[in-house]
Amino acid sequence: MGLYERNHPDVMMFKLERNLPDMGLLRVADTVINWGRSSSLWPMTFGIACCAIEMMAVGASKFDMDRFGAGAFRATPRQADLMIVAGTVNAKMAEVVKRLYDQMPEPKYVMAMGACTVGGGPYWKHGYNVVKGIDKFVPVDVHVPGCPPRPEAILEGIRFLQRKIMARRVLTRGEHHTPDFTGVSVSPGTTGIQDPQLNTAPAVPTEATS
Amino acid sequence: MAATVEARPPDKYVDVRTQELQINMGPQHPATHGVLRVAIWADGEIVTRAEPDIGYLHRCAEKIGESVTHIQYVPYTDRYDYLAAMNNNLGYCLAVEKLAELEIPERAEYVRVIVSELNRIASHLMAIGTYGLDLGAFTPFFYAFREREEILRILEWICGARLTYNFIRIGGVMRDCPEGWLEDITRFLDYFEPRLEEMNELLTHNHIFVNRTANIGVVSLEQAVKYGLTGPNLRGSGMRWDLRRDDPYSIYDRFEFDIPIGTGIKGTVGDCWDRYWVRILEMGESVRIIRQALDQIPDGEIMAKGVRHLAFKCKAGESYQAVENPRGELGYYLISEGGQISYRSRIRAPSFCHLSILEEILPGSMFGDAVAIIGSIDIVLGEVDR
Amino acid sequence: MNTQEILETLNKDGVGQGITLFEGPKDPALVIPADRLVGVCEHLKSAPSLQFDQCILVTGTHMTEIRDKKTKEVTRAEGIEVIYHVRSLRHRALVALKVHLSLEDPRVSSVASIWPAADWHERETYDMVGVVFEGHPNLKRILLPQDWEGFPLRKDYEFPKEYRGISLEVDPPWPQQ
Amino acid sequence: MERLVGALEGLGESAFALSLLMCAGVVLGFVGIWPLFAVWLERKASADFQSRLGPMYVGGFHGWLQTLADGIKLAFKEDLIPAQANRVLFWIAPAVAFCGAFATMVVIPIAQGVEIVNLDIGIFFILAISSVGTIGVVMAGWASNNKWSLYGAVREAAQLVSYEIPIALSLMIPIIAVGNLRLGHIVGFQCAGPEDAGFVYLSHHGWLLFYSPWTLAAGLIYFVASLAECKRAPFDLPEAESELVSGFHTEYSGLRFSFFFLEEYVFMFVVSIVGALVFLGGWQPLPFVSFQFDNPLMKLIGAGILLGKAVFLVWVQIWLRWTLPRLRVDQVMTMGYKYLTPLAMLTLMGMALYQYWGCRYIPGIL
Repeated sequence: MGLYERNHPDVMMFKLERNLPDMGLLRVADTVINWGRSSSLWPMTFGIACCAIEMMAVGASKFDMDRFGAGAFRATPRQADLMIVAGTVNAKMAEVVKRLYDQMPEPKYVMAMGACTVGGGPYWKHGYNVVKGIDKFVPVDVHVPGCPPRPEAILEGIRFLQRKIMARRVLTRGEHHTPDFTGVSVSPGTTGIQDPQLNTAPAVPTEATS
Repeated sequence: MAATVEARPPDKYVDVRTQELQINMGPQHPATHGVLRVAIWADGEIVTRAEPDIGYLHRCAEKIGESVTHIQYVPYTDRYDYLAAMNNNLGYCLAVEKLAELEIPERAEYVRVIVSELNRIASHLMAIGTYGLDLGAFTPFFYAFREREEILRILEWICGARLTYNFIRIGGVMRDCPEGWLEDITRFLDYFEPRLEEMNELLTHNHIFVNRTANIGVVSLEQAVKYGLTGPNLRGSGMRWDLRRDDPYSIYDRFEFDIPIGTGIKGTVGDCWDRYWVRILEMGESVRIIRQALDQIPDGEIMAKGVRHLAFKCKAGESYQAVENPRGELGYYLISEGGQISYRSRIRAPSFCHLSILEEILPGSMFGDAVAIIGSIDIVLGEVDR
Repeated sequence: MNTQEILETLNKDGVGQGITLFEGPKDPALVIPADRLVGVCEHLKSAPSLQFDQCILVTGTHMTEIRDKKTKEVTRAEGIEVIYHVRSLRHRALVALKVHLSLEDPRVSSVASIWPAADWHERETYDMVGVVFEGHPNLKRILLPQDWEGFPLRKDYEFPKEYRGISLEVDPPWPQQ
Repeated sequence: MERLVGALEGLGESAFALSLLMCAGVVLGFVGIWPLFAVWLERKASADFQSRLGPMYVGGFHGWLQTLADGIKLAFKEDLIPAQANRVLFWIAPAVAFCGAFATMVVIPIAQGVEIVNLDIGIFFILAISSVGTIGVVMAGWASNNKWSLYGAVREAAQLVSYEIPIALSLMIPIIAVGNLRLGHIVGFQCAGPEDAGFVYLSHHGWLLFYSPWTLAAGLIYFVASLAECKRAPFDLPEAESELVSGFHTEYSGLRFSFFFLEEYVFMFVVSIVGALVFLGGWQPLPFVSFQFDNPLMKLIGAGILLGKAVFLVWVQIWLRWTLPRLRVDQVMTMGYKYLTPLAMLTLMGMALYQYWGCRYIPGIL
């Protein structure tokens, strides 16, 4: 995107990451970090379609995602760890989803919730506008099928993601198969309102008063 | 207000030009109820201009409508207004049945009314719950969801799905009521009515809530009619118009119920509070309708005779059928040339029309009010974009 | 008040020239010449005996050519039909107005100034079928992105393969040979 | 701290520095541990109001380690700085905000005679330093180069400026009665008794909340204004989630965001403990009956009582947050300028006259 710098040099953490030898103490540190990450998956308040209602139901009284520490919905991508893509992503929305994904800080996880995000769902054939599966432009950690998935399925998806995080290596060297989607570009463009200021970089607030 | 001062030599004067702030609200924003995008031009906290931008959930509904058979299309209707899937099923099935000239058995009609009204309650609960959330009251949302889960349990019992039911089929309903289902609804209604009071105590008459909603986002009756508002939004502006009474479909003419309208109890007629209040009252009316339907429901078949689901064919013709969705007038305009597939299937989505009024009523309100107004017209983006 | 009576009222008021009654198997409609649409709509809205004050729906339909199977005669010419559903809340009446346009140059005057509700419906009709509404305040695509090509609800529409670098095709879940 | 310096006198010149470090360590340690509890409390309390369970699994018993997990996660999260942000301001804003909240802790007596600095301008110090946090918030909003953040920052500045007045005025009212700005003296006033008092005795004045109608009003004004000072609902406009995404910290991630998070909870604690000290009798458990808190064991118990009161007030704040809708920005201003400030002035005047016309000479009266 060019708007947001990745891996800024003063983030020493990411220099260290995955470069240290496989030592016992560091493995313990890995476990602690992974425990923290998996126990505190803050999802982003980001619903698209029908699945968003079930996502809200998971956060609500009966199912209560907060039990697993994943209930603190954050409105801004900067503070979220988990993007639950809940609903059909179409050509106009794909750009936004990709952008939101780029705005999230590492480590970030994506849950493709519902048949539409997994592979187009009911719109796979006649949906001229629907992106058939969000894994075409963002890496997906967990696919939760269903139309929409039951809340239990989402909870299972969260548990699955937690197990997946626990198996990762943070500091020590290990095998990683993270798909690289940095090359996939969704060119940002005007989708509705032809206003350059609204669609590209946010204006510098000081320019008016300087 | 973008008061531009003529350019002067910068060394002599301080440049005090002000500029409108352009804010892009959405598609990912907690208060847009989905993927609505509203471009807002604001002068400080005052909105001077707003332009809704939709289409982030466009899912080719009408193209699919003319590509798949009538029977296959019923599940798609669930997904347009996913908060009131039963009502959408009903609308589409009525439209097809009107073309196919089917006679629906009595029992099926009653089951249809019961499930649609239950779904209407669920939808209104969602509307008021998320409205509370928009205004910063978190807990009413959870209470609304708790009640809603009970309805979902009842609906799940009869059709197996929580959200997208595909229960009302062309020619009747999917299956007969399970044993104990009707009694359970009565139990739920007994449980639900006091809960409505609780909601009123917690949110409706809350002083802060009233201050945030009364006299805000006033839609005059003239504006409401001009912009094609229907449903609770039109009734909130003081028009006693309900398709269930004014253009009765199914068997709604057999029930006795009131049509609540906004009367400006807390402020002006047609403000956010009125629209909210109409929804609260409508839930009570739905409870009344369900109780009557439960009393009157006869035994009998649940599917019309002669409907061959694998090869269901419509007669040629075109028809417009509207039903009263929780959000307003949901219409299906079908053109059939005979055969299994519609030639054209057009959906009249209430939220689509409701959204267009934002451009008219948002300017002049404060930023917090803009959120309150968007919440009060209760849109579902699946239906707006189709 | 049914469609027949509305036509009679229009004739009585002297605006009924050229308007015919379409009587299909189900809902009837009034077929209005494209150039007279705005005048008729204004009358429908303002005349006290009519008062059609709410525009419910604007539909654009691509009508393909139909030939009689035996005689090979064209029974329905190819074109675009725009249907307006208008409601009178006072008289509890709903009427459908039809306008036939050519496929090559589908142009009709906008009724958004009469019924603001028609504004977005017309934009959608333009977006989906490609009907140009003359005099519309803000005629641009509403659901699809501004740079989308083609009008999806035309019967000859071909689905795009990709949009701005994102493939819109289906990946088959099975390994390809 | 003076006593600590005295105790460490053997170390010579480094005693002062060492005791400084130790005090800083105590404060920092508390500031680090308190939010762990407060956030957990908030999540569990909100879950309880909403008929949910809240965190249940992390750490076993009722998710008691939940906040620690959050902290670890935030610490090991990527630290994003938007490319067009003002890097320096963006970097120091959380620290400034955080300092404002936790520097106030130094003057707070936790038990009789146990405080880091017994400052003679105790309350003024708290009022002055706690406003520093606002600067951090405004800096954050400005530096983020995000319109939502800017909105949040401007709202925060407006709100804090307007609520500083009622909060300061409402704290002046008990001071009129006490005649001293030291927090320890204010508590001492509330448990002042006869010279020859035993372990339990009837205090002359009782809790300041019940000292006079004016102080009761002042207590309520203080509580409402302190809600606004901590950006808690119904005054949570600077970070109003449904309006401004996340307000001033929209662009903050990871550890920097957690500083704002800590600041909020520490500040909640500070206003609550100040409220408890000034209006609720500090470590005295009962309104009119006082105990001698002079030996170490009693001091420990007293500290527990004081903390209990503070936690209770924090809980009330949480309770209000999850019950009430949010005010609109102009209503917040109206509330501050049209109601709370005049009310606080009126109360101040009433208290002054009340003191002047003799009530202070009749000890033990309400």
